[in-house]
Amino acid sequence: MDTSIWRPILYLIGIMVFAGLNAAYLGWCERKGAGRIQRRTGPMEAGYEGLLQPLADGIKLLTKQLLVPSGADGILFRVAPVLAMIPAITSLVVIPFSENIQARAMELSVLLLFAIASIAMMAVLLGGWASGNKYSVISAARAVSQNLAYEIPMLLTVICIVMISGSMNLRDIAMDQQGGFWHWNIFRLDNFHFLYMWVAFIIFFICSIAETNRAPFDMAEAESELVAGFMTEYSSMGFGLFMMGEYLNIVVGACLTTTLFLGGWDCPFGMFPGVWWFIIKIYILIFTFIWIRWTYPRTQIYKLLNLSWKILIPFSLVNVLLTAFFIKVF
Amino acid sequence: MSVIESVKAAIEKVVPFSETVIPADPAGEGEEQQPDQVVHSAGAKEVDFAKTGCSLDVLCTAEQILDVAHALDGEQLFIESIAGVDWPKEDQIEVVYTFSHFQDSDVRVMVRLRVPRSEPKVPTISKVFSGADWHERETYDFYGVEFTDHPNLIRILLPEDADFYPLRKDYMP
Amino acid sequence: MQPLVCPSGTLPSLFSAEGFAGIIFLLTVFLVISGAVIAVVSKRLVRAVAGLAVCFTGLAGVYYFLLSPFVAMMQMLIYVGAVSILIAFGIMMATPEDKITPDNKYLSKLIGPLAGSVGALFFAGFSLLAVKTDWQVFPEHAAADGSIKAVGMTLLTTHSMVFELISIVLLLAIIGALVLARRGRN
Amino acid sequence: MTLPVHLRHDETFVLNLGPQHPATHGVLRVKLTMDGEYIVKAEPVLGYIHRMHEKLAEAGTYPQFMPNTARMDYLHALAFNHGYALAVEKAAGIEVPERAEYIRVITVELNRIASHLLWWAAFLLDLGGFTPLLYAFDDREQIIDLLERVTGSRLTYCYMRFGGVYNDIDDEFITGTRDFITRLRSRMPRMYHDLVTHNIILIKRIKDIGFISEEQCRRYGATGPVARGSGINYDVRKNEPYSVYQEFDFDVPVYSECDSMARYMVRMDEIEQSLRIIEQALDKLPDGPVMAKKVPKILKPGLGYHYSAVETARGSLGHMLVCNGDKNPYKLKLRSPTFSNLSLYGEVAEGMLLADALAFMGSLDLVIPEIDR
Repeated sequence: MDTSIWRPILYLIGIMVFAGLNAAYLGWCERKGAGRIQRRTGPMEAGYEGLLQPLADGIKLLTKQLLVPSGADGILFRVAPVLAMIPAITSLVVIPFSENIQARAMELSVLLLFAIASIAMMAVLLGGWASGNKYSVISAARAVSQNLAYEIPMLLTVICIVMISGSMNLRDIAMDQQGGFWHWNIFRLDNFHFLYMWVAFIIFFICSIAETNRAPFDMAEAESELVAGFMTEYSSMGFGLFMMGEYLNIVVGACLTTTLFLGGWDCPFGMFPGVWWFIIKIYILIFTFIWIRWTYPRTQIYKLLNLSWKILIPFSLVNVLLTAFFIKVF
Repeated sequence: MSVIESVKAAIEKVVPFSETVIPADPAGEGEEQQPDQVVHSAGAKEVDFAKTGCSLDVLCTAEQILDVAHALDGEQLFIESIAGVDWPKEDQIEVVYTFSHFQDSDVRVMVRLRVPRSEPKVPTISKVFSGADWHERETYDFYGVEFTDHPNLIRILLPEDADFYPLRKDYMP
Repeated sequence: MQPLVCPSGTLPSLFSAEGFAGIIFLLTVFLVISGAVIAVVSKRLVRAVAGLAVCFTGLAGVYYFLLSPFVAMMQMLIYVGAVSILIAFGIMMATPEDKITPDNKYLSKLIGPLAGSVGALFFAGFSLLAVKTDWQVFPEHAAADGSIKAVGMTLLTTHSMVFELISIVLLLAIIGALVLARRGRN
Repeated sequence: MTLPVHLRHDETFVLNLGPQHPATHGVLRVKLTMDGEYIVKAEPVLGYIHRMHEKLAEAGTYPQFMPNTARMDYLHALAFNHGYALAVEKAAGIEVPERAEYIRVITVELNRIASHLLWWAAFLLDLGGFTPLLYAFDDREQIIDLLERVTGSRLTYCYMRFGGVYNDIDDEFITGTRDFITRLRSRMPRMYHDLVTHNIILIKRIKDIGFISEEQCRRYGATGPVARGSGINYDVRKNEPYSVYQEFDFDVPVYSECDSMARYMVRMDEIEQSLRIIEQALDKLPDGPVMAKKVPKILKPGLGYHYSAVETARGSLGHMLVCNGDKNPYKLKLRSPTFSNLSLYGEVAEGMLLADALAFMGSLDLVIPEIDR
């Protein structure tokens, strides 16, 4: 029994730092990115190029008062923002950043990610309901129907990958794709899966945008319809935690996409794999998220649900069948 | 037949045209004798569009307005506005309806009617022109003209609990 | 996977892996009990559902300690992620009354003790089972649990009946939510 | 979907959209009776920014009311200036020099483009697209700078005078306007149409949403792009030519799809038509004074009713002036286009989804101070 307690604790601290920095600085990145896309500069005042802006925002949010509306359910109202943060941080535990950098190499890490993600949905539902605001309740209802709808094609797509790799361990899935981009699950040029895996990638990417409640699928927030949706009544750090949870969900989504489809820490040319490739890939994906958000207008909730139920789910079902067929035949 | 002529004919069926003659004031001291004035008193009269911005000036009574509205509706005119004008000297409130036409140029029909100030009651035309609903509410709001049978005659621009009619000439804030 | 067991009779140090695991085990047990208590005691239905979700989360932890991570994950995915959310959704959208007010006062007085005694009976039965059973420290099949091949084999052969029953639970959850949500609309 | 007991009365619930809501662009309040996300009844509640301009007009002299006109439709303020000036000039029989009329047309059309650009920006904001807002503001800023140069103000202009305009335009304004026309023309296809108009999300969002029939337009008196999006070829500039509009060759864009997309397309095409008008006006711009000579200091128009209509960015604006020979108007009735356009909202929004109803509201191009006056 020489398992040291310090290793998990160190990893825990590492994850907390990674999560905290990302949550803070993705906000800055988003604002800078939006600024560049919109031909303006973004935050410039606090520090060089506004680099201290997250700190200033954090101080502002921390010093504000968390107002609980009189019609609200006080306990659930306060618990919900915390619940929004838990899954995002927990998910990072099983993400393999590189061959050796992984806090916990679980056999069922893919499953864990999805199991934990359901808590985030609970947070939105409870937060929206507990606010006692009609906009928030509508938003909570939207968020749940949207997340439930998009979880199905997402899981079906992941099943394809699990079938190909024969494992639910994220590390094994990434190991399976080593040796250049032609081995990545998105291309899979080394066998017949290349015929449909790019479709799976597109489905998965759309679903991850929808699952993280990002524009153009940000039906739950939809500031021009529902004011700010489930966050309408939140002030101070309650709001801050929801925002940080949202950014962390983006990070987790990007990590998952990278591991499942883009070969994890693998170099595109099959040489010198390493953690930096992983970091580069996730930030390219995060940039794509930001880019999409600031380019497209919002869809409409029923059209969004139709997209999932009528297009994505049939396609992903076909994908599962094709995967099974090709695995069995070749 | 141009739109103006057919509108005029349609109104003629509802409100016959008439003019009254106001005899000139005989007591013209030293000045030359004025001719008798001919004043348009009911029905449709063509007026100079370039000068007044209207092509037809229609005078009617409160009872006739619904028929006039039906006639104008039949001619495919659209409602532009409803305005009130307070005439405290005559002890009357005038309601001015303007209608215009989508296709034909230079068509504007101004329908005017007067009701006593003490009991301003006009039948609503919101059943004919749905847009009149809000315009009538506005006129009620500012002048206190009561549009009978109006589905929802409540204050529109002023607060719900206002108890005054600000555009009447005797209203002092 | 190595089972974390302490040699009998000694209490592990707090900062050893065993001690840490022990604390987390206590936490999961606390979650189960507190969640259950909230679910029963709370007067607001949504809070009760939240308590239920907490209880399920704790149960998932217990499964994990029983060396069944797959079941633990499934517990989270299905019971927390689907069933509780659907119940909460249904209650939020369809309950005419926020607080439960039974029609029959005598019946409501009767239900409490009845539920209590049934619960006590179950508790006693399970406790008896737990005491009487000859617990294996490290069950044979547990080592294989987690690899998808083993899971697939198990679900489609030995435990296929259970697998089908789970789908019935899900079906019931969906139908229940639909019924609750539809009731308001005629 | 229904709500917990503390939020609802019956199967439906009432949602107060506004008076502070991001999508109402001001202080409009819409009382929505909802069944889930579907609207059972929509009832706009007005008057939150009512300032009783009509009473103010009666209280002051004719020129004193001129600044007020710009406070109504602050997006197309010059058209309100123009409308009021035309009404009073018609009543008092004032002749306006030709150069002044050309300048009026140029500035009003520039202002119309600015208004449409802002509408476009705000509409996209309603649909959740934030970036187009800043692109449109970039172009709008050019117009505002040009107009500031001649009028002295950036938003609430008081540029028109009875008998002309306050300030002559200079060469810098003319070259600046020409530069702006080439700039906007080069940006329109790429930044406006490629990025937004042809975007599948936008098309899915606004196509076949908010159907307003021709008959509805007529019954409610809807004018402007709302009517033109319903296949009605009605533009005051063509139907009752005022000022020097008959001198210019321009088209009235008409779309007969009757949906929000049609109204969108009408406004986008109108920007191009306004550019054409400005171009022609700059080419034909005559020399001469910008103010009529003999305009009396105190206006006392004779007895009578005078109606004057102009086409603003939102539709037909009417000033009905009742004069009695006094130095202040006896009665000034303002027929604001959005008041009529909004009045059909309740009928059309019935049975719509909340999101669609807001997209539809955006397509009506509401300016609340103009409705409330």
